[in-house]
Amino acid sequence: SSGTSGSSTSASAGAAVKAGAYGTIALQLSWIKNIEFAGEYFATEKGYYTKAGFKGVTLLAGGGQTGAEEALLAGQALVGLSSPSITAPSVLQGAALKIIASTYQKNPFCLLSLQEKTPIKTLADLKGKTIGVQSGGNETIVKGFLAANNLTNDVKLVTTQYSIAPLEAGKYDAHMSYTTNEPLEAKADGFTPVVLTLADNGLPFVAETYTVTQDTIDNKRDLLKAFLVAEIKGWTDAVKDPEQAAKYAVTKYGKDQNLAQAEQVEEMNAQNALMLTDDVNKNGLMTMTDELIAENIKSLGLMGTKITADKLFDMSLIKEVYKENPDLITTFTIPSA
Amino acid sequence: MTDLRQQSEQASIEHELGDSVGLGLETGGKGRERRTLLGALHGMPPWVGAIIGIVVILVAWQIVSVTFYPKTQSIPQPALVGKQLFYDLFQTGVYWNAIAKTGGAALWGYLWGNLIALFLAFLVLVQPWFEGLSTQLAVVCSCIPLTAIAPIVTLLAPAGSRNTSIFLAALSVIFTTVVGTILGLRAASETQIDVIRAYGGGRMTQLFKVRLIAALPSILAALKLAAPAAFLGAVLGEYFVLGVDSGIGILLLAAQATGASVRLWAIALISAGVAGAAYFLIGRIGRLLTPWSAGDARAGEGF
Amino acid sequence: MATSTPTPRAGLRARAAMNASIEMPTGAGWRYVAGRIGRSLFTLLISAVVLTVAWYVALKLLDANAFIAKTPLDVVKYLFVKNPLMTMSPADIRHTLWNLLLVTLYHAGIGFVGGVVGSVIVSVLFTLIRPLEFMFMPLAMLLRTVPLLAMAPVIYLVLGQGAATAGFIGGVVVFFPLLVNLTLGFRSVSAQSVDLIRVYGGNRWTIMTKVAFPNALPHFFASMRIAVPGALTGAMLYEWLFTFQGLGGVISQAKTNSNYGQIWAIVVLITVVAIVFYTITTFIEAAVLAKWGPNAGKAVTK
Amino acid sequence: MTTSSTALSIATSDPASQPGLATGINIQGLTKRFDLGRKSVQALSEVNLGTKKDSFLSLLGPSGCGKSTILRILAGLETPSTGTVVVNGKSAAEVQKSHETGIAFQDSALLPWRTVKKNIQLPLEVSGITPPPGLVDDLIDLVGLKGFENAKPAQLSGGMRQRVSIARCLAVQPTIMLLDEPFGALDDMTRQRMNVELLRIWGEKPATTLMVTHGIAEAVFLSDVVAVMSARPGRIAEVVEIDLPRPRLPELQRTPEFHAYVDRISEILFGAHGAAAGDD
Amino acid sequence: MTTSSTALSIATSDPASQPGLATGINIQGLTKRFDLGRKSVQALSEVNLGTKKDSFLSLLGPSGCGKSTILRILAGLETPSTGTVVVNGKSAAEVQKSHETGIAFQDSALLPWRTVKKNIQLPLEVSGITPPPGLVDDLIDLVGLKGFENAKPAQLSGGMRQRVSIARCLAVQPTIMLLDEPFGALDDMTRQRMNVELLRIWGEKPATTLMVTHGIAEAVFLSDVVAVMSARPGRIAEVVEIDLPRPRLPELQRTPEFHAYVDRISEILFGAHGAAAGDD
Ligand SMILES: Nc1ncnc2c1ncn2[C@@H]1O[C@H](COP(=O)(O)OP(=O)(O)OP(=O)(O)O)[C@@H](O)[C@H]1O
Ligand SMILES: Nc1ncnc2c1ncn2[C@@H]1O[C@H](COP(=O)(O)OP(=O)(O)OP(=O)(O)O)[C@@H](O)[C@H]1O
Ligand SMILES: Cc1ncc(C[n+]2csc(CCO)c2C)c(N)n1
Ligand SMILES: [Mg+2]
Ligand SMILES: [Mg+2]
Repeated sequence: SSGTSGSSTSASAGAAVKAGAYGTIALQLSWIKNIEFAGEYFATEKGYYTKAGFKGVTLLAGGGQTGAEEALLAGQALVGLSSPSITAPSVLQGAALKIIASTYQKNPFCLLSLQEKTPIKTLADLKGKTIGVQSGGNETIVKGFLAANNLTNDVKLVTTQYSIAPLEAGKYDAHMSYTTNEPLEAKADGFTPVVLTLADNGLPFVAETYTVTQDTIDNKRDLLKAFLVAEIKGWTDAVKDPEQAAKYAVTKYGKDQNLAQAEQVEEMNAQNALMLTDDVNKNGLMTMTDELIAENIKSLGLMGTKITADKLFDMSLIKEVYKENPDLITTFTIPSA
Repeated sequence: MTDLRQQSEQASIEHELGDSVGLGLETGGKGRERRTLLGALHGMPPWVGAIIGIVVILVAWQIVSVTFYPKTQSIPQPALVGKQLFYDLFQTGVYWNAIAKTGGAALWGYLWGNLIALFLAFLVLVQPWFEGLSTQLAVVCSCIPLTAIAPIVTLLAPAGSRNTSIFLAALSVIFTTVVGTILGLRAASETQIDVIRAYGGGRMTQLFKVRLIAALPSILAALKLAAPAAFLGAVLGEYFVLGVDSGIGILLLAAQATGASVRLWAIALISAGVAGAAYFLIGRIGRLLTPWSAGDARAGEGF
Repeated sequence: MATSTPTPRAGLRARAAMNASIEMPTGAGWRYVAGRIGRSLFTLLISAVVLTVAWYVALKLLDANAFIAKTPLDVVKYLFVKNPLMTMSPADIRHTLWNLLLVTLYHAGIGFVGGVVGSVIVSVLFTLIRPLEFMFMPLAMLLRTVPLLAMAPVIYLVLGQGAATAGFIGGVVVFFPLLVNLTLGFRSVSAQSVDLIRVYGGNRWTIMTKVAFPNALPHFFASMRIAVPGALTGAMLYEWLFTFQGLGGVISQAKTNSNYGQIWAIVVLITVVAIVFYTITTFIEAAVLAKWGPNAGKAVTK
Repeated sequence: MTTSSTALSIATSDPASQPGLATGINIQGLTKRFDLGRKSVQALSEVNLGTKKDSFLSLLGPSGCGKSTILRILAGLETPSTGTVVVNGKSAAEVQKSHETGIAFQDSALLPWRTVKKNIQLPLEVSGITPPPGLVDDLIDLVGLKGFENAKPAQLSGGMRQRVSIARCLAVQPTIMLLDEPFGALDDMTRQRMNVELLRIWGEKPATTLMVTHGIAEAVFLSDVVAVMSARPGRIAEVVEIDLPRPRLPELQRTPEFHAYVDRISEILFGAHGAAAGDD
Repeated sequence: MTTSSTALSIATSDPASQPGLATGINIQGLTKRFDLGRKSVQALSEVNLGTKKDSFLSLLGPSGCGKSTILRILAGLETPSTGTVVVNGKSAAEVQKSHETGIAFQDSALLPWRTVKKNIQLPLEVSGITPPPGLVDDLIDLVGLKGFENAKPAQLSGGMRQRVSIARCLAVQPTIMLLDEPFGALDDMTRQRMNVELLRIWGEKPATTLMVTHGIAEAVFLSDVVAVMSARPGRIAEVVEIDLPRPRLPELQRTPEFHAYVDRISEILFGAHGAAAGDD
């Protein structure tokens, strides 16, 4: 029995908290406000944050170039949405950060190619090809992917931006993409997108992870748990109602970007495919199984980040949340890819 | 005694010669007829040239668009972009809001940057020894890697503030204005300064009565250059800020990420339009303020 | 009347006096140049101290997070002291940075040449054929006013990723300020000089070469001052947007790796290099203007 | 139309009806109005003047009467508001193209970055003329600037700069010379010497010459014709032919004929029976 | 030391030993060398000159002999290489500060962005002096530029610009006047009128004056003392006191005494029995 209405179950962790006791905290998003943060919009709109004891949760739009880790360390946000591929190197450099939950069970990365040009359906097709990769984080990821598949010396990487125009113009054969995103664009442009996901081809790792500082875990554990409760409720609503999710994004939170409703719905559906797995249905949204964590550590190793699970992940909070609020576990219909 | 001189004494200018706007318009043989093609070109009014230029650009754009990218709209046809531009501007309020927000940050950056720059330049004037220091500080401002420094500014500012945009806008203008101002403050001729010195005018009097005024054309040219730079700086800043939802940079980011190429071009043009408008506005103001140029009535008019 | 005319006789005005010429070298030439260089080095030193102190104080005052914001001392340590968190030795780090710098300088060189040559040609054309300016100034403006960030994919489509793009990006950064400054310089010729050339049958090109070029020299050098750091900025931008190479490319990499030590080291490196090149430009400027500028020959009064 | 009382044989104040007397300078119905935004200044009102080819004309008149303006129009630097201007049978534009004009402005208009020598060479470079060897050095010598060949204008006194500009005027060995108060900044001695030298050069290779001056004696000493202008808006008050023998030597200036001319012109310029009055 | 043959009563060429005759201008052992990077020019070699306070001194001499240099040093615009300069008991720096100097340069040095009126007001603004009402208009009237109050320098003829600069010089009602060929670009008539006016103003409110000129008659007509300089490197060849009664009217110029002075100075300047020879 999930809180579709969000009103019934009193789900706060353990003892009841006074309204607004946790004050206002800031959540650093990983991107500007679009459908990607539908759960947060629901949590705000339906009052899940307030019910959990917050005066409010400020959603800080992220951008292209400044990371959530930095915002956490600089004290601008208490929780940040990021990815292990970025958090792990920070931890290795001495930042005391931990991942406490993960929205996406699979990373959204894929290599997009075009049926009309040079379709890349299998790993074997990649040999001798050129991939356009955005500089920075994605470069590390692709290199990890190539390493995972022993393709490091068989593929050429060139720098590109998010735009798939160079791909469509045949400047390179494959474009580093989000499954939620660029393939839809290619289709809109009249091409037949061919997708090779990284998660299913040797580089599984999670994304849209909740990152916090060790200090917060140590000193504000209850707050974090209350926060996770609200997030879970929000995302549960969002997953079930892509139309409403998109409406929030288009008309309210992302209204300054002139988003398109249909496009956002489509993205929400694609996003659902990344969030919902059998494990999630069993353990709850945002959880990570030990196997998944191990896979992540292995993938990170391939990306050149040698780190151990206990240094990066701390799933104890979300586990406690579900233990204390078993009714938060919802069984979703898993979309077929 | 009715000699010839006498009349010269009485004669005054027809239509009464007062403050003169637009000096030397009729001088320098500009009106000379030339029957060459170039002569014809020179004869035409500026706005005809501007229109020809715009038409040439639009035609070239259209040709490139339809011959090379007919399908993908990577370089969308001008008409489509125009339509989008019109729609975005007049059917939604989003873009005006974005222009206002980014423009506001740009304006603050422009003000701060130029204040700092003018301060640095005037230090040189007060104490020539400062020139090395001032210009080197300005060089640092111009070449410090933005991708490295901008996130730091973001993190030092309160979340959700536009300080990074303001900062980058300021950084983008400091150097040009410092160089332009220092160049300008040297524009006064020695004899002009001599007049002030001879009457006991100190550095400050020289500055305000001569140097500053003689420097105006150069300073204004720098301020003109700085205007689009500030706007672009503010747009770039929006790629680094946290907790900011609106702005031209945010729109660009969104359009890029969603592959909305027509819209991307429309926003780019809006951005160019705003920056260009700032450029021309400052340029106009400059022309009004300095109808003369570096000490010569006809200078600045070219040849 | 003043014009009453006494007969010229050999008088005070001995021809010898008129033949007296400017006295020649006092042998201070080299000392003068050395003095100038010495003074520049001194200001460089002062600037370095001021900047370092300002950097340090700013970080302390703003209470910046030590993980992200590195102090001058951190940078020195990064470059010279072995860090257990880093796999590379300080010597390797320095070597890597040096090689990256060379790449960036190469890209900056391309952009510099592209921008300077382009703007000189265009400003000359604009000055000689005024209507061209009205026609194409908007286009030139557009280059400067469209966010390069937005147009990067298009630039990639049209120019690819090689030297052409490096030249273009660097060029765009450098081009516009140069264009405006040079055009201003060409325009601010004195009317009398223009008249003079006209009377002798000179055309616009003659005016350009005989008057406008020398007259624009100060503006040209002011533009150079802008172009030199501008080319570096352009190169960094190019590397960031179009390649994984050079200091600009490695910054994104360093950011994903949270390698803030490297980022700050690059900031320092680029800054130092820019100031050095800038200073060299001012030397050349001083030397050329002393010989050719409109103030050429002005007395050095002490 | 103002005419002098004596018949004119090498100049005319009515070139339209006496084209034979306007083979050198030929100014017909010339007016000039300067537009200054909304306002305007009438600098010249109906100037008519002709001289024979290769004659030496001086223009005298009160400050601001438009002397420099006429000279600039002849040089093609200013366009007439109405009227036509022809010199040696050529329009101002043709004159410019033929590289035959020498000009000296009221201010020296030297290029500050060029040395004395290079400044004098400028017209040669512009016209693409290769000067006879030694010409430039001779000119430097002539104006008494030997030793200053490589000095820059900023290193010269006012008079020295003016002398450079005179040398520059002579460098192209012009057939048309336009001189705007060329000797204004010179001391009497130098001025006298320059006058004599100018006459010598002009005698060797005559040129249709217009000189603006405010020295009456100088005008009489040098000229074939002196045109006296009335105050702004300028017009020709009277044209006086100077019928004194050539070559003229300094001694000439002490003859009664010379003085008669000086007195007559002074009278036109300053006298009570304003010739200008008859013009309205 | 060069001395004139007649005894001097208001001027001296040896101010060091005759300080009483140097209460106005007092120039002792003045030399000036211009350094130009590696080269140098000796412009003045040992100038000694003194005049009494409120006397009118004219400086005559060949072009380039250093007249303007002396004037600029007196105005504090150039520093002496050696020697000292005192005017009215004050050093050049003090003179500048006391806002009592009027100066007119060889070129008019107007600020192109200021109107005629504003240019004339400039020294007043600089000195912070509030002029008596009507003063500036009177000055404009004086130099014959009524109607041009609001014209910019570029709209004026050469002579008109020079007249503006003279009006500007008089605006502060100076006690020290430094005039560098102020009437060089003027026609004779205007020049004559300006001379008379200058004398009138100077008579009403005397000022220690140094005028550089190349008009001998002008110098004699205006001055108490005429100092003649020899060619570069400049020094004072002779000091001549002009003992003619004041107020001086134009008629004076037709008296034999006047002509005698003109002749005498001409002789010093151009004559064979070079006084300069005795100087070396
Ligand atoms: N460029 C200009 N713009 C406006 N008015 C001008 C311009 N040039 C000259 N004038 C006006 O035209 C008139 C004649 O000027 P011009 O220079 O020809 O006089 P001039 O006879 O040479 O005088 P001077 O002997 O003082 O040099 C003057 O009243 C002047 O104000
Ligand atoms: N700024 C300067 N730099 C170098 N040399 C200079 C400078 N000013 C003047 N001189 C030199 O000093 C000498 C005297 O110059 P000054 O201007 O005093 O002459 P002047 O007597 O006023 O001549 P004129 O009557 O021609 O104006 C000249 O030989 C000149 O070359
Ligand atoms: C390969 C790749 N594509 C796009 C983005 C940028 N991005 C981040 S979130 C988002 C919108 C998806 O809802 C986009 C486009 C990226 N970082 N990597
Ligand atoms: Mg004139
Ligand atoms: Mg002088």
